[in-house]
Amino acid sequence: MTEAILEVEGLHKTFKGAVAVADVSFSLRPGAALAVVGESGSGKTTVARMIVGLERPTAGRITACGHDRSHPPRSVRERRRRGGEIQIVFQDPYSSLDPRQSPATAVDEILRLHTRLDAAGRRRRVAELADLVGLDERQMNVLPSELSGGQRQRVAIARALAAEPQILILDESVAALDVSIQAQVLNVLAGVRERTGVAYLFISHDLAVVRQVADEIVVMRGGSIVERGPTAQVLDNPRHPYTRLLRTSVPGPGWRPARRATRKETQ
Amino acid sequence: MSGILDIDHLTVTLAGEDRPKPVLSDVSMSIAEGEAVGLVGESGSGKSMTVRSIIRLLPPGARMEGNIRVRGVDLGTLRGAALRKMRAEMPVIFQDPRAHINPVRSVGDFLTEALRIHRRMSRAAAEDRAADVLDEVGVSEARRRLRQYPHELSGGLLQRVMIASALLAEPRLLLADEPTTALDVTTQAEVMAVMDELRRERGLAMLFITHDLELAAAICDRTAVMYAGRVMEVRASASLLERPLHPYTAALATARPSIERKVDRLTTIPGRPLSAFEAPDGCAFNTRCAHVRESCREQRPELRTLLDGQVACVRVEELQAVSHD
Amino acid sequence: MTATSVVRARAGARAGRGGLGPLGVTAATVIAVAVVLAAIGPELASADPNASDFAHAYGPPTPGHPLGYDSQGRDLLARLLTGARTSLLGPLWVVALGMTAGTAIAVVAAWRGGWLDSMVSSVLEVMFSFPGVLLAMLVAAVFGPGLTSAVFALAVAYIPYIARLVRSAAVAERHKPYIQALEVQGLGAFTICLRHLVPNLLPLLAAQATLFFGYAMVDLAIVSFFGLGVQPPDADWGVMVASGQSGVLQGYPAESLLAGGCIVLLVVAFNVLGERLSDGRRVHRPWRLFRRGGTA
Amino acid sequence: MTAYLIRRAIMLMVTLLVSSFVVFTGLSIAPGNPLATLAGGRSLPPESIQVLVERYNLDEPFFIRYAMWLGNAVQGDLGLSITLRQDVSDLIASRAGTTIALIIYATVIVLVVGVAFGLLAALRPGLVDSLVVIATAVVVAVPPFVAAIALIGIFAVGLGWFPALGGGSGFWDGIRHLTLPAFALAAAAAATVARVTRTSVRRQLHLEHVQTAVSRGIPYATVVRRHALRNAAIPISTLAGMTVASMIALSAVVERAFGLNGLGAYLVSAALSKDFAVVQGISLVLVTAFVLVNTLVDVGATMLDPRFQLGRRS
Repeated sequence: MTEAILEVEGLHKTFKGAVAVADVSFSLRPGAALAVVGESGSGKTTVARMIVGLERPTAGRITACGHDRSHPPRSVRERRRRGGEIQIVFQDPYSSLDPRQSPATAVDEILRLHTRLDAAGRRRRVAELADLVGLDERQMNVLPSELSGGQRQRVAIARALAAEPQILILDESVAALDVSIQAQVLNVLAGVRERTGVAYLFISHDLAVVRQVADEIVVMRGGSIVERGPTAQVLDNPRHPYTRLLRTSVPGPGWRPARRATRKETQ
Repeated sequence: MSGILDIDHLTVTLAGEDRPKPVLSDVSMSIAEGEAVGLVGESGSGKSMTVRSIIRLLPPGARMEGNIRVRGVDLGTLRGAALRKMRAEMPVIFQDPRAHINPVRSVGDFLTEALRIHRRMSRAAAEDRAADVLDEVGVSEARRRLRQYPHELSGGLLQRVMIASALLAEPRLLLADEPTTALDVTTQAEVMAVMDELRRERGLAMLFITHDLELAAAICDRTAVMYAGRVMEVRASASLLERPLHPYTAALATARPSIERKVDRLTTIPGRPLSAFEAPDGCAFNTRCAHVRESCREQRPELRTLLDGQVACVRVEELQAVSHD
Repeated sequence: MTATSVVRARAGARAGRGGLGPLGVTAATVIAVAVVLAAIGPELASADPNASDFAHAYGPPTPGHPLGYDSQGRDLLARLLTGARTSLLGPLWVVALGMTAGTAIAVVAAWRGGWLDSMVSSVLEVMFSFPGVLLAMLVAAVFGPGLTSAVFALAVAYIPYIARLVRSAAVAERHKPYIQALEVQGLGAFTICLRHLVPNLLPLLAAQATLFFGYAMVDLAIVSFFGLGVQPPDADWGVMVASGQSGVLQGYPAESLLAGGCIVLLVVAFNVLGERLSDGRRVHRPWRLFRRGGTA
Repeated sequence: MTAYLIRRAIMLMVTLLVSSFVVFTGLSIAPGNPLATLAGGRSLPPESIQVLVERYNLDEPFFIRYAMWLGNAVQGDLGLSITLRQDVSDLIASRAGTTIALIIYATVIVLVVGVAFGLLAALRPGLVDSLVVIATAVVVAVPPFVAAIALIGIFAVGLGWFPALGGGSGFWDGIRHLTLPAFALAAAAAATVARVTRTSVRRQLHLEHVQTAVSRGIPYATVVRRHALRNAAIPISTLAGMTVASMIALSAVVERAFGLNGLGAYLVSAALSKDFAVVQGISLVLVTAFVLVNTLVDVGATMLDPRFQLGRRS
């Protein structure tokens, strides 16, 4: 078994006394795809934000590519190095891009930061990345307002990959897309992983999408992990009652919504 | 044939920036008493506009052609009090209850307003009714809820309040516009269960709008698929999912990943969903269809009766023959 | 490359279209004309704005003096044109100082958040307790009347208003994914603010600056009307309204009316333009669909 | 709710304390020694100097002086006017009535006229709306002193309906004398309130919850009254309150233009004649009034909104 590329141990986060994440631990191997599954309030997004450094853990340790990142970076160099290790793609394609910047310029800006390529080299790399996520030259050179949600999300993926990260966090990255667009982006993600060997940490509430993307799953509820294991095993034979509930709540052929008389929702 | 709701050749055009913008193009469908019909489509397909046309809640400057009849009454002829009465009998359950319920009035006020105005019920009597229905939709401590304000309730609870307010109107037809899209999947299952159960108990007809083909198929008798402001296919739900006839329906069904198994690559539809105003000549789907022929670009296919429903595709028979070989 | 620039140009044209509208363009034209007149006007006027000739007191228009004379027999046109310069330069300084300081404070507070943000908010809250005109009077009392003290006083008094507006926009922008993506990439805070955050606030800043220019014009004119701002005999529209008041009572309203009319016209123009600019900021988005679930 | 009120009360006290400090410090940072500043550059006889030194504790350190000044101010002793040799408090008391009457009169105009025209424009799209929008766009830009001059020119000099200057005597005569000043003061503020009323009501009418009510078959008039107006009342009252508060400082403008014997006019002449004790005293009174009105309005608007437990709206 290879060494983990991302290691999360005993992660805690409280917001003004309210526990958002409690004792979360997991690890991600190079090139693997791990899904963090949960509903709103499960703490899955907070975990992602702590890993990329947008939120400070109350307690616990995060190690990525052999470097600790539980604390804010101490230098400009360290901050940039972290950028080269983990990148993130967010949910909302409409606010994920600077509205004043064309995709090509946005990717170019990242290349300037992380590589020593000259102008011609950067142009080549921008074209490569565009090809990787399936965008043409015209689309790379218009303003984001001219692009559809799916196209913007591809730009966000290309921009994240420009730093050549080892880990890509996808925080509900396909949740806001139409079904036909979602399928395109999921295929792009599959292709990217095959061609670059980047590892995915896939944050999602959608079990069907998770089945398509991830090798392994951790299921979160109320800030803690309730079940973990290989995707097929967890989805086909869920052990925890909550995972079973999630599984049976998904509409499908022969699905009949059932009223659970035992649990009336209370505020 | 006259059902509880009949939509005939409905075309809706909004006032655009430089020119009028069609959003619905020749939509026809009908719902029988007690029947649930799903309306499925991606963004811009016109499914919400269909609901808005039914309750005549279109943006200013919108033009409507064709007609909509509710139990035989042409809605276009209704004005003033008669229109209000008809609206009161066709409540809409909207997607985002937090935006659709007045934040500065109490839940009780929201629930009893229509009763007090339309039925001239006293506040106390209306509150009794409201509390009963809240209890029915599975909201605990109904009396206390009536005194609370929308911001004090979770999204799932608030959507139940919305459903309760719809049921209080004692309608024959429910209009539901993506009622569970903003909810968590487990909450969705519960809210759907409540809606489904109460609808069947009371024998209500329902027009159910969603982007989720499987959800629609699971709870509706028939399902209609819309694309670019047109109806592409209307079929009995089970057979629509099992054997979609229209290439768009088929593509939509396979584009969605399955919870049962992983595939190497999903079958995708190239391009993005088009809105009615961007639709090409001929079949609206012809720019994305894998089976497109010259004839698809020339003439718009009519909705034809076939098997257990209707389809708008000229190549259905050929394609079915191929897939069965 | 050419293909790219063509596409860019088209994108730019689209962004520009539907921007100001005929009213906005009219307002912008009025302002442009006023600016040009303020710049070259005093040279255009044939008469000396401060030369008085009591023989012409309240005199009607004569050839070469198309607007007539004031109570001291000074040429009204010359005084209006000279007054345009102080009346426009004063607000310009107020807006420049107030916007710069207010924006800087707001962006820093929004970016850092936490205790710094709450402290800045509290300080701004206290600063709200001084109406601009009152502060200007206080400053004039202490440092003596004059345009400079009035400009500084008003700039300071506007800071809380500007900073509060900009702060809420900056906070919203700061939490948008594109800014956070840049943070994750490892870009420095200063670079992100300078290259991304502030440029994206520019439409809002431009609209606010335009609106505040109008307010500053009125407030400075008030201070001058009190005799605490621009000092006579220097021409200024506020001063002219005040000095014309006795004329109004005697049935010679020309001076007050003309100066007041200039103020109103320009303030209307600045208000209209400012409103048009902030309307254009509303980004029209195709409807967004958020699936169930969402973020934790 | 109690916690909120306590927080607002503390905030109010802090704000008043800081503003009093600013008002007091203004005097001390003035060039030259405090005595010269107080004297406003006049040469005073030794006995007057002695009075000033005692009255203002000029031989004490700065903070002690501030504390004593504030202590006296709280007890109603605001010092001595150099020019009139009278207690500032007495001077203020004798002039406050005019200013208060003027502001109340103007407030009534702002609320009645502003809200009425705003509602009219919001509920009658088309010609009526356009007329109100154009008229308010112009009136909003009319500074109170220009409005004052215009009103004097038309209604006093031209038509002779109202007196141009002075305060009048007796209640009805006083009202007559205050009418033009009140309208001059209220004009721009009323236009502002009308515009805000219009946009707030319009915005509410386009909101989803209003559409729900319409889709439920509620009569339009009821929808407007129970939903649009009720919800718009929150932003309207906040802004109307702020506008009324801003008239406190602007009252000086119309008082001066109409030769009214009020606080503001006196503040201006005191500032011009460097009568510092008066400037300090009136500034303190006006700032306190401004802060109080703003706080009351803010608290009131918050109470109107049942969501206020969620914290301050931005």
